[in-house]
Amino acid sequence: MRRVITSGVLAAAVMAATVGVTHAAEEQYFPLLVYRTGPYAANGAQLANGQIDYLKLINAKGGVNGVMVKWEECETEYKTDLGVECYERLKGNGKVAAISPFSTGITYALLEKVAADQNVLFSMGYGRTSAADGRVFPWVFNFPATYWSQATSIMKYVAEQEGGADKLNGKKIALVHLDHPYGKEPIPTLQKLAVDDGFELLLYPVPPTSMTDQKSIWLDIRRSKPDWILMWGWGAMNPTAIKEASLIRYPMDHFIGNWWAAAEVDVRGSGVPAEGYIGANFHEVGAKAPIFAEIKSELYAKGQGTGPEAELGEVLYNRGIANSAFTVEAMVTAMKKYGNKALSGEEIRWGFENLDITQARIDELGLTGIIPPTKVTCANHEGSPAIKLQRWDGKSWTVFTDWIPAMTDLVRPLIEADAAQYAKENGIEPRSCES
Amino acid sequence: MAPAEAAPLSERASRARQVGEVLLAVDNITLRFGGVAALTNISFDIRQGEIRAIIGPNGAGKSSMLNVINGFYHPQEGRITYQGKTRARMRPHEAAKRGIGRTFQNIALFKGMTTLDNIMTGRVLKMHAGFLAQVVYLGRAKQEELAHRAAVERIIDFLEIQAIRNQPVGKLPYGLQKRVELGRALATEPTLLLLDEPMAGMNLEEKEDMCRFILDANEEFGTTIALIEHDMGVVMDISDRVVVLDYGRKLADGSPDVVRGDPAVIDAYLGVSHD
Amino acid sequence: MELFATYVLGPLGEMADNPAGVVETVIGGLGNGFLYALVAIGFVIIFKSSGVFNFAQGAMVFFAALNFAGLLELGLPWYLAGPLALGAMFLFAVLVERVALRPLVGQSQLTLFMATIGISFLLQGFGEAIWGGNPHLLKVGLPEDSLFAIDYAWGQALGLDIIIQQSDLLAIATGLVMVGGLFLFFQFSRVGRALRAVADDHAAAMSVGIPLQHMWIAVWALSGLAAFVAATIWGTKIQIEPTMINLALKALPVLILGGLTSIPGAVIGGCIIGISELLFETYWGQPLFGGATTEWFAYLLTVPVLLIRPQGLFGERLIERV
Amino acid sequence: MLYRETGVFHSSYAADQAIFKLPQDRYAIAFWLVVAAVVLPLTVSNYVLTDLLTPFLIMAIAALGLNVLTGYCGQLSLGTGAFMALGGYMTYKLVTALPSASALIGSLTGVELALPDPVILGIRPFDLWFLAILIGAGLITAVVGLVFGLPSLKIKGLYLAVTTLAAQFFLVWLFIKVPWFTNYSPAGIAPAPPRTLLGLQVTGAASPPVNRYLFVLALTCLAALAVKNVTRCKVGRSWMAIRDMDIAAEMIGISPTRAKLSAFAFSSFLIGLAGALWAFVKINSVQTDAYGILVSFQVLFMVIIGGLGTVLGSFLGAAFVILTPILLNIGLTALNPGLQALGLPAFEVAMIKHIEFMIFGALIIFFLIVEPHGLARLWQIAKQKLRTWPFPY
Repeated sequence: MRRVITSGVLAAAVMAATVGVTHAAEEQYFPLLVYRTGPYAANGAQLANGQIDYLKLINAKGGVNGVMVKWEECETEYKTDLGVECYERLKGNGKVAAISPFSTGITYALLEKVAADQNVLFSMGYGRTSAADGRVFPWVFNFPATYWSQATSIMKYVAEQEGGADKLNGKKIALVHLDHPYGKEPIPTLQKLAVDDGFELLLYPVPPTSMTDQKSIWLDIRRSKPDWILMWGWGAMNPTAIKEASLIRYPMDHFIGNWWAAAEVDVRGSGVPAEGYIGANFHEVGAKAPIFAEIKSELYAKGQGTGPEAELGEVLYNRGIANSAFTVEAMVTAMKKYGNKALSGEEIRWGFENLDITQARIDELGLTGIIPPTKVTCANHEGSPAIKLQRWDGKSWTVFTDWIPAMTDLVRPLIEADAAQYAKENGIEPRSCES
Repeated sequence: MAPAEAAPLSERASRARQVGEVLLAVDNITLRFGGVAALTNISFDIRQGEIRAIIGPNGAGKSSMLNVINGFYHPQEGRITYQGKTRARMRPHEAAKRGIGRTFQNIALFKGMTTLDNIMTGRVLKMHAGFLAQVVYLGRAKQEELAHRAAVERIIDFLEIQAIRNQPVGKLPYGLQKRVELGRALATEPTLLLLDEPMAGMNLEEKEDMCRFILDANEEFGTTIALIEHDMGVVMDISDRVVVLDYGRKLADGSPDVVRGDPAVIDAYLGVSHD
Repeated sequence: MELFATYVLGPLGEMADNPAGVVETVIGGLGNGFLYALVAIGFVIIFKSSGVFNFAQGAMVFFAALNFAGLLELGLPWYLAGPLALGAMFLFAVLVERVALRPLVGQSQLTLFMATIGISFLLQGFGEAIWGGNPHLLKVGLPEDSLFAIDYAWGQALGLDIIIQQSDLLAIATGLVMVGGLFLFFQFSRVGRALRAVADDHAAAMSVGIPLQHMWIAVWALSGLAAFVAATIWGTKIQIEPTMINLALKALPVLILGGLTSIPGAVIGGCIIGISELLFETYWGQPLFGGATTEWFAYLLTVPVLLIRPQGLFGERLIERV
Repeated sequence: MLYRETGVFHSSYAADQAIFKLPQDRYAIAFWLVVAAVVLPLTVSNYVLTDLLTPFLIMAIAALGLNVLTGYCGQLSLGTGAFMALGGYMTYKLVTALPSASALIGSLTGVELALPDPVILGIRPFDLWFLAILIGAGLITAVVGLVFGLPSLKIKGLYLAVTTLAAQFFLVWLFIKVPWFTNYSPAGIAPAPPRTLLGLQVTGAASPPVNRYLFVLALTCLAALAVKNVTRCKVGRSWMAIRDMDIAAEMIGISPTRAKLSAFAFSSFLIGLAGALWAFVKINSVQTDAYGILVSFQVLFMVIIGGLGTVLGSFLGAAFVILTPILLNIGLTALNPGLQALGLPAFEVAMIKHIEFMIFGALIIFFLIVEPHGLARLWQIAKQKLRTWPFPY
């Protein structure tokens, strides 16, 4: 009966309730689309726990400039129709801060809805890549990096290992991906790189309905012997792939997961050591940042933590924190213009669009290493994309590279072209960002 | 339509009727299932307007014979000539289209439907409205429904089943179900009606009713009838000619009196019959 | 001609060039096939005796695996956790008979089929409510690594550079043992013979004094055992999470191909599907059709087979009567 | 005595063959139509409109479609999800390829005509192009459904159900694999472009919930009427005859080929329509994720729980299957403040989901036991009781 009913929600609700009594002011509302059941639960639960713990901490410290936050969870099971239903159910329950569905499929379904409802959709490093073009997608933000940018960063590392981009000619690079909007996003970019650099791109789709059945893929990989394997996987697909790779003795240091395919749960779930497996990330791993001391003392010491304390500092937990922290910073930014109150969607959007988080500010927040310095503009909702790589040593992740910037000059035109086509199909007049 | 008078069967037997040309002839039919021969070298004919009985002990191949006639089984050998045309294989619904109607030994009604709908279903071949007209239930579809409803109501009156018109047939007593099944077969306005034990399991009164309906159908609608029946009394009374099958072979063929007197029939059939 | 070259000669040439690859694929497919068959056997046991098309078999595998894994996580040794999980399946069998089947006696096959889908939902929810929605690992120390033939004398002798997964060998061995065991059970045990009698004719079996309700509990318990075995073997390969139930959908074409009433048929159907879908995916699907053809190949394969034999390869012949 | 035929005489076959024979029935249906079309849109919240009522109505269309096939014609299908997906994708392809009637004429003749499009009382009566698109997509689905229905001529019952799974998995695979279906979108997701009908915006996120709801309500009523009409005519009777006893049906002249294939086609048409609405009205994008095997099972549930071979059953079943989980979820969540007030632990979202699964499964078994012939039969029994009330019979 492990953690059947944790006290998390209870504590949160009680806290929200008591806070509500003392401060009559309106709260900022976080509708959390989470998935704690189903094949993606291992990943989804950690994300949700990180998000909620950060919000709890904000409230414990007196809110955002005195404005309390409240939140509600709704279970999406990573399914699009349930995600849409959750969004509709929650959106009217308060002044919405931002929506983060953690699913590219749901993100796509909500693109127009959030614009119509004037809510911010914050798809942090996932979702529709071309939403980075803020002229066509004013309500969507996908910093710190889109999938296309991430793919180019990973390929930069691969090229470097091979001794330069010119050495990629004739190499074989495999992409093992979830056969789902999420997994298909990076394909056009990789195809373009394949043409530019002359490598052969092998695609291995894993159907979401049977993602634990990958035997044929890995038998084929054994035969085709790709020099590198990239993985765009999620949920139960990741552990299966890592295990199958180890069964065919694929060299793990040539196997790179994107930042949704490189968490502790993924490797632990595989049941194999997987030493050397590489993953992308945009933040540090481990409970090192000062914020963790606060989370432990303010929440877990008082029995108000959301998830198991042992998972603090794990990749997806930290990413949950980053998601909440970015949103809260957008609130802080907006409050500078609109005053310290619960903000409307339009005001939050302004906050997101004028976000400029410096290293100094990050250190001040105690979030060192958890969020990268980020500057968003009206036209560019992706910031300055870059990734770090981390390596699994059999027990834990260690980041081993510095920032690897994306090939923005290659990606940005693709983004603008795709966004322009979308605008044309849907009759959207792109707004001007010259002012 | 006035219900027919219930006259004693013996009187009926001697009625004068128009028996015409050969309507259907089977020649040397052989039907095998795997290695087992169900019918061997059977030949007989059915004339326009007559009531033809097929009798024989259980397993004699009577139902198989009907199944061959209406295309459900395809015999390995032999020919069937119907309305002057020798036909190749055909599917039962094609046979129905050409005027061969049928009832079944074990009632084969559409159990989920009412009496009315069951008999209306018999009119399917006569309806020609397009699918779209039926979707909107206007124009030809509606007119057709109403016109055929009137025709079906006449059959309902004829069979005296007005009271059960709107009842699902699954819950009706056995005798009534048989009657509805006859109604459904009559609704197709068959030229040749094949009745497979129409009176099996009925009591005397029900049998008399059923006989009356069969004779009336024969007389009033001019329907040629081929029937399988175990009740010798009924067979001898209402049929014009009788063919006797045993173990898939033809034993005798002729008028009731001739068949009754045939020693082979007496030996093989009447003598050992449990009736 | 060009099409022929691409879609027939190309893949066949590929196979001829690398026969070891074909062997490897066939062995892998055989392993998959036995995994499917382990689930399909559970279906057959129930269908043969009671005519219920038990869709919940996949959920039963999931439930058994969850219980087993959960008990292990609580720190129980496998020799306690295993029997307890198996006991849970027996208890489940009794409950199914009492709560769902007995009131539904005599209903149409479709109604019973739907009821088993209800049971499937119930089991999934119940299992996860007890053990949590997170994926679990079921590690009982069964072999799960891969063997490289070339590491062994026989592999070198044959010049075979192939991988054989131990879990595949385990699945094959377990499948064979199960078929043998079930054969002995149905042939020689009192309950087994009674079950065969029930399968042949319910009414006749009752008239000679076989209590039908006990028999139904017995078949469900037996298929619970089959589910437990399948769960243990599957658990060495994959995480325990609800996608497992989808994988069990693969057991449906296996069953249909084998004919719903034959246990050896289920195994042979499993082998045919396991091998053919993996070969197709490897030599046609992946290179020519963009992959993931295992999603549908098994189902599409059943169509031509059924068109030729509507009762499946080993099913009892259906005769239309009037 | 509250509900009775006594005193109602039908003097023509037309009156006797009407859908609602009794005045009480006619009043009741008029009442419900007024409630659905006027009262609900004026009173309930947007959430109820868009996420409870609209999906319920869309799924009722799908259930009607499957009921034609399974309930009336007796052919079991587990491919509903895929045919819904086909409807969705085809609608997307058609709206993007043929944005308007004049564009179609333009591409055919080379001369783009400006068709008359007057505005009367804020409504553009000639703005029916989207309806034409939906019908077109439905017809394509019908043709594909007919092709996948071909095995039914030889294969029966559960065996047929498994072959329809081939349609389910193959079609969904196809939509993922062939980028043409999504106009080469990088993620393989097609958006649902905003479209109008009669000048009112009925799809797209910016369309008012009331518009979307009334649009779906109108289509659902038309679909129900069409099914009711067809099933009281020749085609419907031949379906039922095939269902009840295919051999006998064949021997009275019904061609099983035509009956089964027409059922597959008509059923697929309605299912395709439902799929198009699901994408364009409910989830606002076309993606395979929303049309999985689970949807096929859901629709089959609706038909069986609601009642095979009844129009009312399709509605009751859809309401049960669509609304129960959401209401359970909301209800269990709403219990939390109360639980906390009592000092009890609240339900986690995951726990609520598990309980939702359990209760839903249990309810299915419960309803099957209480009334294997579906909720519509319960209503019939209730009517029978009302007819004889206050006497037991």
